[in-house]
Amino acid sequence: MKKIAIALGLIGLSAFAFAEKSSTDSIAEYRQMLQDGNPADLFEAKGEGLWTQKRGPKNAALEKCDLGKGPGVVKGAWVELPRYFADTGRVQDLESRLLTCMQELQGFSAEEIAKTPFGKDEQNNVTALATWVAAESKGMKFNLSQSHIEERKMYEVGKRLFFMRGGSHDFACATCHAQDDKRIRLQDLPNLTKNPGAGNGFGAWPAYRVSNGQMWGAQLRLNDCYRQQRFPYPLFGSEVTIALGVYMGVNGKGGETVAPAIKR
Amino acid sequence: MADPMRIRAQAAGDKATVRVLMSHEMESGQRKDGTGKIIPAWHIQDVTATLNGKTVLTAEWGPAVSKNPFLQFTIKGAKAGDKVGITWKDNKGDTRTDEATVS
Amino acid sequence: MQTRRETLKHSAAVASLLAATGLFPQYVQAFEKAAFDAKTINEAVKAMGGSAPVESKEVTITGPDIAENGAVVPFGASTSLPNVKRVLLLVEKNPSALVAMFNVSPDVEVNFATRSKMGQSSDVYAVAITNDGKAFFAKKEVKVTLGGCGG
Amino acid sequence: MQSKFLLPLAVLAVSVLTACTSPLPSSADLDKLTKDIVARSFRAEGQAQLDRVSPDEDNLLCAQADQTGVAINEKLATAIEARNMQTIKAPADGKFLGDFKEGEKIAQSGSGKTWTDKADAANGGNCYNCHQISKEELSYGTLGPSLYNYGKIRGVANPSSPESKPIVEYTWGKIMNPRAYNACSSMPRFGHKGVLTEMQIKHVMALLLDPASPVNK
Repeated sequence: MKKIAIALGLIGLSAFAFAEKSSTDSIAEYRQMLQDGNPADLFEAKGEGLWTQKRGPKNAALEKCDLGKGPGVVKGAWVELPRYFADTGRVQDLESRLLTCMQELQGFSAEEIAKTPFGKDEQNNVTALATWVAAESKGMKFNLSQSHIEERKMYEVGKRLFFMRGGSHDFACATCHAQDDKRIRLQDLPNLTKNPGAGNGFGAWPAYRVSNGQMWGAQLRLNDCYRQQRFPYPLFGSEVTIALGVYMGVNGKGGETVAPAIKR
Repeated sequence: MADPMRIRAQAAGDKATVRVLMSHEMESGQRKDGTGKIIPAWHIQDVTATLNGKTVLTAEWGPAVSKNPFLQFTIKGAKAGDKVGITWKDNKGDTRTDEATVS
Repeated sequence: MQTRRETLKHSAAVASLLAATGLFPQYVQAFEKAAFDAKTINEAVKAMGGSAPVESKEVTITGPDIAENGAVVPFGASTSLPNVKRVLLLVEKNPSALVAMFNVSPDVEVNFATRSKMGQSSDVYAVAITNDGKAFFAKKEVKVTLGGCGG
Repeated sequence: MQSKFLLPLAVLAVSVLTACTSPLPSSADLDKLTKDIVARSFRAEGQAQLDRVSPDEDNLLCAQADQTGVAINEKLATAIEARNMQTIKAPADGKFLGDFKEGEKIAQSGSGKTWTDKADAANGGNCYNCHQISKEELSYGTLGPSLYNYGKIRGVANPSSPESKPIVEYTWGKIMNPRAYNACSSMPRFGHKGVLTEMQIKHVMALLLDPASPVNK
């Protein structure tokens, strides 16, 4: 080893080349290298299989699930969610809507799945399904409806939640995500109050997290935001998470979805 | 039973580039669980690639290869329609084989 | 070196025989445990049948200057050298240096990419071992940063 | 708790009546709706209890200003600053500076106070999340100003000298409770909210003000 170290003293020169490049450029280069071969593909494939597979107490597939564009229509559904659903009488995001379908069509208990910790059992399947559904809209532009009064109310609630300061550190979503061109440590922070931040930021989830090798849907993304904000635990599919989805999704109107993305 | 791999094989000229994603924990053997006990290493250690059934590449991996591993390599003389097969085996004896057609 | 390689070849043959019986699953692969347990680059290369590696411009390692996360660091190892038998990827400061080994055949280009975990900033090596047991390397420094909110 | 979402009929009845035609409720009603939604959307987990989503008056006022884009009026701002100033206590032993090496560790750590952190574990300062501090650490955030050369720029040659007293006291107060100086600052109230102990704050003080600290090289 020593020998190599000595022989390599020469290579110290190349360190100069590195110094020329800013760390931001280097990080961008690193991210670029990961784009080709996003492990999210593995979850997308799994989700595609789950959609047509007969499962649950009713031994049925999800092929007739209505994600907002009619039974079985998947393409384009993701860029219009969350939206109001007349059959449940509430505004739902992708994951809470998948729970409705799993309950109605397959006979699973939506309540049980919502209570299951992330990364376990049926929660894993919900994440895989969400990954596939989102991927089916890849490259499409966000276009959330604000025509129903409940959708408009949820936007207003989401806006209030976004700026709500609380927890031990007085953090709001807005503390980190209401300005342009800021970063936390080395990570760029999207400004989620407008485009391109809202479209790129909100529109990137589900995403594969390289730091822990996990696939995260928007629900888990928001859950961990609240954890880092030092807030209590937001329930899966709860109104706060959906209202924030409406707020960010509407702000991202016209932005192109890149989900499923690959993230730190 | 392990989840399927994603294999993409694209021909360009007289060769084909193969990109593979494998679904595997690749537990490093360095981490501790909640009680402070080391979580034993669990990783793919043997990878074989075939072209139309003939072995073209073998590889050995340690636990330092990242979770959900990625592998890229290029097969000479492969053309559209050829079959690329990938097999991995891990240190617990679990194995998985998937196949893709060169496009 | 020659003796050792002969030994390895021999044990590989035995292992495949055993594997064929299906009775000894632990011998399914001739996994080079010693190489993957080695703490240093030289030990790992030696265990893979190579002599002390020397630097060569004909070996290339590609990777990022800074990794946003040590859990996934993309690398490529390639060489234009002839008669290459094996290509190794190693991270000097990992608990065990050897990350991956590729056996070269005439049917593939000597150019492989995969992704490695890195516990800390380190030099990363691509080593090409030729049929006559010579080893040549290229190295690259990779900084691993602490990302995210750190919580 | 979840069953609320799974019993859609009651909600449906209401929304059918209000669909399409209704104008948005008043801002006050939406505030109320938000409060109700918060009350049914969270559960306590670990040390993160539900009181954390009952913001104090300072946070309510600042959040309102952030959300509407209308800055709080000067009188209110002065009042917020005054009541936060009251919470700042000088160190009991009169010593403001600890060990800058310990300070660096605290500045590096982003842990503490989340529902996955142990309640009795030492909390981090999260400093690098928002500030550049030492030159060596490349991974720093930009939400707050750079603190590199903090003491040096301010001419602190000897932190215990009378000339340095104002800046030392200001820095202490700023870490203890930044909202004593800026009513709606985004910086956590590290002392007031019990995020950092007095000793930890002394270490961070040393990181910023000790002439021997890498920050002032």
